[in-house]
Amino acid sequence: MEYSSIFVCLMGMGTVFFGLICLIALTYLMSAVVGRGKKAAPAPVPAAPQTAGEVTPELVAAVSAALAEELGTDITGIRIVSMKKV
Amino acid sequence: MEYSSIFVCLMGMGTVFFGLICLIALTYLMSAVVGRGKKAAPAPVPAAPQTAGEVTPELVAAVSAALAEELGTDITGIRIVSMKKV
Amino acid sequence: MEYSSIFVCLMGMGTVFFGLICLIALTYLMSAVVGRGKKAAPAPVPAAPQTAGEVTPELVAAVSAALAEELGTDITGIRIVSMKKV
Amino acid sequence: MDAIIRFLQDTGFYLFSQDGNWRCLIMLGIACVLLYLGIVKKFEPLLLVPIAFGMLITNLPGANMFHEIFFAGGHIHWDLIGGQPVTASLLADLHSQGVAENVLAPYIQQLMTAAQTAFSPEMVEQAIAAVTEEAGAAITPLEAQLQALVQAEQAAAYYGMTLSDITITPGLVDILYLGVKLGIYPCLIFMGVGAMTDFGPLIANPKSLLLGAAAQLGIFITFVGCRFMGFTGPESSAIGIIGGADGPTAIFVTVLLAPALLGPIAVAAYSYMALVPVIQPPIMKLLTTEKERQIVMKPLREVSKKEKIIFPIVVTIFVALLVPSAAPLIACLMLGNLFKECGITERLSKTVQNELINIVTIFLGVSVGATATGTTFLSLQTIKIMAMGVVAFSFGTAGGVLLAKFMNLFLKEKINPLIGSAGVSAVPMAARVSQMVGQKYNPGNFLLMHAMGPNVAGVIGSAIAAGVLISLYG
Amino acid sequence: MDAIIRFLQDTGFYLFSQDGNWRCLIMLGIACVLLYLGIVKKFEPLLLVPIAFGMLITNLPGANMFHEIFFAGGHIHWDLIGGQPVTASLLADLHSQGVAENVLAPYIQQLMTAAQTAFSPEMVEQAIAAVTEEAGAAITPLEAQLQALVQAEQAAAYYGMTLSDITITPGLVDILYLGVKLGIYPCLIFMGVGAMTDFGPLIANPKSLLLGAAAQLGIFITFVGCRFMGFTGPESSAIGIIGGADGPTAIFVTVLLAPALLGPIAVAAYSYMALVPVIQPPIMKLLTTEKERQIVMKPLREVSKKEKIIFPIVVTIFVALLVPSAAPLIACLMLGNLFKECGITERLSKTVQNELINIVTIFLGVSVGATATGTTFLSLQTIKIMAMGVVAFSFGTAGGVLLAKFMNLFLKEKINPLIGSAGVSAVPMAARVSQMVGQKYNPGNFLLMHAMGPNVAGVIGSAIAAGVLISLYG
Amino acid sequence: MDAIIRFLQDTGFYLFSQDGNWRCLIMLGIACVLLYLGIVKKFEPLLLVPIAFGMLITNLPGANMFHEIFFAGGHIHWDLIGGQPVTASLLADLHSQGVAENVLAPYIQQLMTAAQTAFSPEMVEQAIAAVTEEAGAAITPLEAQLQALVQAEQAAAYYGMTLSDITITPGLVDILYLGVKLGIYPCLIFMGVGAMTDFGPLIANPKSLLLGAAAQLGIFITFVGCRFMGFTGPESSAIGIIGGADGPTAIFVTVLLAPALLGPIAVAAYSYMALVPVIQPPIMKLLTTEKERQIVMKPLREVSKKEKIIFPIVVTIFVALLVPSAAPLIACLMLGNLFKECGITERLSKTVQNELINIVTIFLGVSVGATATGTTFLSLQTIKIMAMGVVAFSFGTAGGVLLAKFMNLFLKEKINPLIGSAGVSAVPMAARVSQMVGQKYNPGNFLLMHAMGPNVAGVIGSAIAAGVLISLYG
Ligand code: NA
Ligand code: NA
Ligand code: NA
Repeated sequence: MEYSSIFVCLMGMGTVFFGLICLIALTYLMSAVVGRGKKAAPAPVPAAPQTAGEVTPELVAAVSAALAEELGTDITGIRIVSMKKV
Repeated sequence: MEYSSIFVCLMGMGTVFFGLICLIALTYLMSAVVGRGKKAAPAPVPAAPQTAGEVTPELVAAVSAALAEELGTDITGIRIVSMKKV
Repeated sequence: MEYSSIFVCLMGMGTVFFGLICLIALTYLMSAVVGRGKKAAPAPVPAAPQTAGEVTPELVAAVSAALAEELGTDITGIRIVSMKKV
Repeated sequence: MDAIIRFLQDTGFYLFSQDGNWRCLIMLGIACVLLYLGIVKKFEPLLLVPIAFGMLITNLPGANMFHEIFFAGGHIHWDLIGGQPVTASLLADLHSQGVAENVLAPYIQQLMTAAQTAFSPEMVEQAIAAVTEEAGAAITPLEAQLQALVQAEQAAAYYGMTLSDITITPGLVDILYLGVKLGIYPCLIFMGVGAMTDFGPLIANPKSLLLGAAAQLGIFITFVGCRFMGFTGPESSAIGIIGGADGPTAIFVTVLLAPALLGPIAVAAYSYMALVPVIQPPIMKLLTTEKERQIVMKPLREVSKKEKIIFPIVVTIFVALLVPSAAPLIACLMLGNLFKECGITERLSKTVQNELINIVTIFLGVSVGATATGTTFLSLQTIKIMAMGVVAFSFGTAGGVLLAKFMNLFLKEKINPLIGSAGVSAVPMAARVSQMVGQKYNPGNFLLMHAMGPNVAGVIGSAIAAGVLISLYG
Repeated sequence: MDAIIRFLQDTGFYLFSQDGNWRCLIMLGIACVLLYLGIVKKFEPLLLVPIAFGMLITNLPGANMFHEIFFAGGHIHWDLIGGQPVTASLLADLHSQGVAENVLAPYIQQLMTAAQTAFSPEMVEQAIAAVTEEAGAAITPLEAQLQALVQAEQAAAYYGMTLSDITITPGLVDILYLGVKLGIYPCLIFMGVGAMTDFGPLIANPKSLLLGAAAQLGIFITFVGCRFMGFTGPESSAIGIIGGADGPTAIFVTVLLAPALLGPIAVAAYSYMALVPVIQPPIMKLLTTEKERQIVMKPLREVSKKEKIIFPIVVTIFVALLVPSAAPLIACLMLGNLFKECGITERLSKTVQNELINIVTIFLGVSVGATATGTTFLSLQTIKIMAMGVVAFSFGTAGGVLLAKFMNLFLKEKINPLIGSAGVSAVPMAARVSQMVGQKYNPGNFLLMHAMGPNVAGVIGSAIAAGVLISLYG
Repeated sequence: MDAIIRFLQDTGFYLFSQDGNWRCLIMLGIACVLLYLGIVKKFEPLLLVPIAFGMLITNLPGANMFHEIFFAGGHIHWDLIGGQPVTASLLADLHSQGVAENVLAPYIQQLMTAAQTAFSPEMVEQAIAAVTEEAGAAITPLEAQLQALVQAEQAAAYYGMTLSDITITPGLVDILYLGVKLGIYPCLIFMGVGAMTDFGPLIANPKSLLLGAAAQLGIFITFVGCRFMGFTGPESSAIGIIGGADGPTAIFVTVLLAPALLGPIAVAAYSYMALVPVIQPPIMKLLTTEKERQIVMKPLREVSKKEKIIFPIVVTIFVALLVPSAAPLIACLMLGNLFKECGITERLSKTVQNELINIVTIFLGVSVGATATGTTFLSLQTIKIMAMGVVAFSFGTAGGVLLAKFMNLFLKEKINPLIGSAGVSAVPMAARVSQMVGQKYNPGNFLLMHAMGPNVAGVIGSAIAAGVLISLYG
């Protein structure tokens, strides 16, 4: 099937805009129905990467797991006495 | 092939019971041959988790991970200062 | 296709030796081009197998890697102040 | 302009308005309810979330992520998956094998259009009329169309033309579904389950196996019930196995015996497994006296490592010999357990109970959910299946409790009959229910470890029951 | 002696000297350059290293790790993969379907030898001559050979012989490529991406979606450009989608619409994604005033867990209904996100964003790279595609920035137009570029979170654009 | 009652009593011995446990988890896997391709029953008699049956009937075996091995490569021995490669050259790899003087990251060009190594050396084990293979040690000949043996790092040897 380039362009951008505008409406609607969170929170959670910087329990867990793995099974015990952010 | 419902029931429950009764016998036999452990140990090992007793690094890791999971991601920090076997 | 055993042997060992001798040359060549590291380092890094027990540098490296991964790339630094075997 | 209309007609919004697609809307609603149950009510979320999502995507008209025709008639049509065209003779063949008309209809329609273009609408009409006339009343319009198409195809072939260039692009779910169809996923999940299971309490107290056997009563009572409700033997078997309270076993059996019921059975199995804490306690209370519920059991002996290693091997050999059809399930369960217990294949055990089972769970869930299309799911059958599911769980529970009471007539060291209910499997939920109910009537009573015995025995029992049913109807 | 010569003729060193294989040398060079870019310059190494390695191994003559004929003519030839012999009639069939001669030639040559042995060289010559004569000038030598072979095969069959016992042992890459061909890998990668994505900033500021839409301009501008350069509609669509800056989307579309261009398009898509910090800043600066770049935006509101859970479901349903062809991509993206957000499928989310995506990335990378054989990659086309890739990224960037400026005409709370460029996706690189450029002109300005909105919106936008193109040309 | 008898006849217990199934009992014993060796004696447990378990389940009569017919005659019969019926003509075809009668017999028997029902027992008898008479003495009873069945099938087809509706439900192992048959698993395992291997010691001391070459002597000596014992060329090659002491290489070669020997060869390869500390030391002591064993070697230079990154690329290109048949193995090994060394694909490296290799190991082990059915495994061949395996390891060890001694004639810095034995690979066991023996004679001597060089060189050497053998006999 042959389409003119203009048609494909308009069709394409049109659908993209139409779709995303509808999604805007749906998102607002969803937030309204669900009940929005507080406005303008002081410290929004950063995006994709998991957070960074602090010595969180996940971090301790990860380090401990790495330790455990590295040391094999026959070792009797290692303890992370302290961990400081520098 | 058509079977009467009664037949299927009897056949099914029969085989299940026969099979598991045989397994009971086999298990007793196995335990007898292998040499049973001590009878009525004071502290039976808990189910799925692997071992128990010492504060191994794996344990610390597991505890920390459990903590992390339990506390969610928005927690600012928890540190296992020390962990004692009691 | 039938080949005489002698032929297969000579062909096989010949190719293996030819191939690996060429690889020796290529390796020397590569090292020369890339610029070799320091000669005769005092403590060569142990090979594949994990080893166990001591707080080796590999262990520290592994732990640090786990840390680095957990903290993301844009963080300036976390240091394991101490790690004790207990 | 034409293209815009065609584009609009391709959208799911337009397709909703098409004949029969209102069902999809209802199915979307059901999928959302299941998501709600899984996420908010925490009904076995690891499986119910993927299943519900699979149900959602399969019911979005036009998305075409699952094509029943690839698996029609019990075969896997590799050639179609590979991109070969759908021919009229294949469709006629499938039709004669009893494949449902709603699966074939869209392709027949497409071929019809192709035939009308290749010859002429009138000629095709005539051919259909001729076929109908010749066959008399004994032929449906669709059959007539199909026969006319086969003739048209042969005629086209005679002139060196091909009538059909209708190919089906396989969707994601089609490929994932292969693992269900070939029975791989349930086995791999069982491998992971095995690596997470401790048979220690069972080895310490082999009598538990009897309770695990009694709890299979639900399966066969349900089977009888289904037969009375008009289901066929294989269908009744698949529905009955819901009472085994083991998801993988239920799916394994259903794929073999009644693939058309896969959607509702999987939903029922996993929903009721999550509802165990609701279904079981009233039955347990009904069948036991307060005194029985307070029975304290002696702590179990410790089980040696050797016993734990030999046990899975013994069970595999014995069960696979007794009921060969159950071999794949039992073998995988026990292989996983062996990885765990033998102590030196730690890394295999870890992978099997984490990454492998997770990956397979997603694939299984999504593709099982995707079989629940509107036409198959929205029927009286589904309601019957949901109803029979409760029956299955209830009788299973009762069976376990009653046998425990019966055993107490003979045993010196009485069994707390509350652990009998754990025999339905639903590991470890049912064992926890025993513990919970027990503690309510005797706060110092710890039944959990004792209930784990019947609990894991129930898995073996269900596998044997599944094997018997497959061997009878497979 | 003979055997040694045959062995030597099997080595890649000898094969390099064969007709046309000098291209392989160049391809090895290109593969090494890509490895250099991936490893040293850190251009999307997770994908570029496997792709480059795939390119390397596919261009080692004689290694035979990828056989285009298994996938020739848009079909998957299961029978050949399973070890059935290549017949002359199959080759003739493929030829008539427009499969490139360089794919078929080696097998024709092998069959020719077989025919010459079975009959005699002279008889085969005669048959070819006869075919050529009959057809006149309208036939290429290869076609004549093919037709003669078909005749020879039929003659052999008549005497109960089989001409061909030429079977192809499938290589590693052939099998891995099945996942590309069937469209599985891009979907699974998107599942992992979804589990790593936070749609929070988008839910907090839904207007970002507009910027994500505008940035798809690059796709369609490029489409037009490619049409002018002589590419077909489907090819232009596949090239245009590079501008979507989403690797999996680009691969998904290309496999469906222009599989022959898979190699160059994948390389272009991932290379330019890595080059986003180079390509975007000049365009961003060109199109904005210094004052605009300094606009500070209000911090985003916090988004509740409920919203985050419902959002992926809403988007899946809506987008899949609007553009059904985009359903697999969107559904997988959102399923992954749902695993992450719903909080109780943590283990699925973890597996999906780690092991599953890693395994699939390796398989995808190696097999996509392996499609880049010398004959397909070393052509003017590839250069055109690389050029159009920059066009796509540039116009995408411009589209986003310009729409942000346009929106500022109406909005009270001005948007910093630098976040518009993030709409091309290339998550999270493009958002970081917005942050970086913004901070350069106003060091206290943190645009990252605001840019994440358009950034993830761009993924949805590209999927919709892809759906439109597939629906038009698929 | 009839049904009960049929059920009992389906049990494995009954089937044991059937003709030839006593072998299964012996095989179960062997499987248990292997499990014992794996679990208690720690013989390469990661592979031996799955292999032994595979052997166990394949020898449970009736479990039907592996069907040789799906892979009969070197083809993968997708249609049968997909559920198409087994026809007499297919069986006749397979028989003429030399597929073993014991593979075909059960299906012939089933078809026989079908034919006797469709026509009459007498007619079938007559047909068989006619076929036998016509052919004279030159036909076995099974061949006569087969030809009669083909005639019956054609006759049935003429009347529009189908004789056969015998379909085979694929078992778990059938599907897992596909990855072995297609050569995927060994490659993926090598990818993981590559990611666990450090080529540093080899780069620091490239002369080690010579020792890795010399240790391949065992392969070819064994090849010659096997030829003398009456094995065919391809079989001898597959057996010889046991001497390479690399499981994946051995399996890769065997699947290509002698799939019927897969079971015994895999068992031999992994058992002897575990026995390296037993086999090697006496040979090492025999061939060296006490003084030689005490030679201290200089510590190796440090190897730069750049060298480690470039090395796998160089080796891949060179080896794949020299011996293209070895390309898949070497390419995967080196790709894994590249993931590890290049430093920015850490997550791929981690997945490849953990989850991916673990999953593949299980699948490979179980399905390789499952090929060891009683009829194939319990034969003189297996004993010969086990015997030749020791020969292979011994001569490999000797080759490495002797070349090291020979090199010492020319080198100023003497090599400790104990590191030569490490050239057989069996990474890292053989290197540890060198270290252990060396330390016994000179407690301050650390040979481990020096032995790692020949050790990893042996992997490359074996791959080249495998390539040569495949190229000659493939
Ligand atoms: Na059960
Ligand atoms: Na995008
Ligand atoms: Na080796």
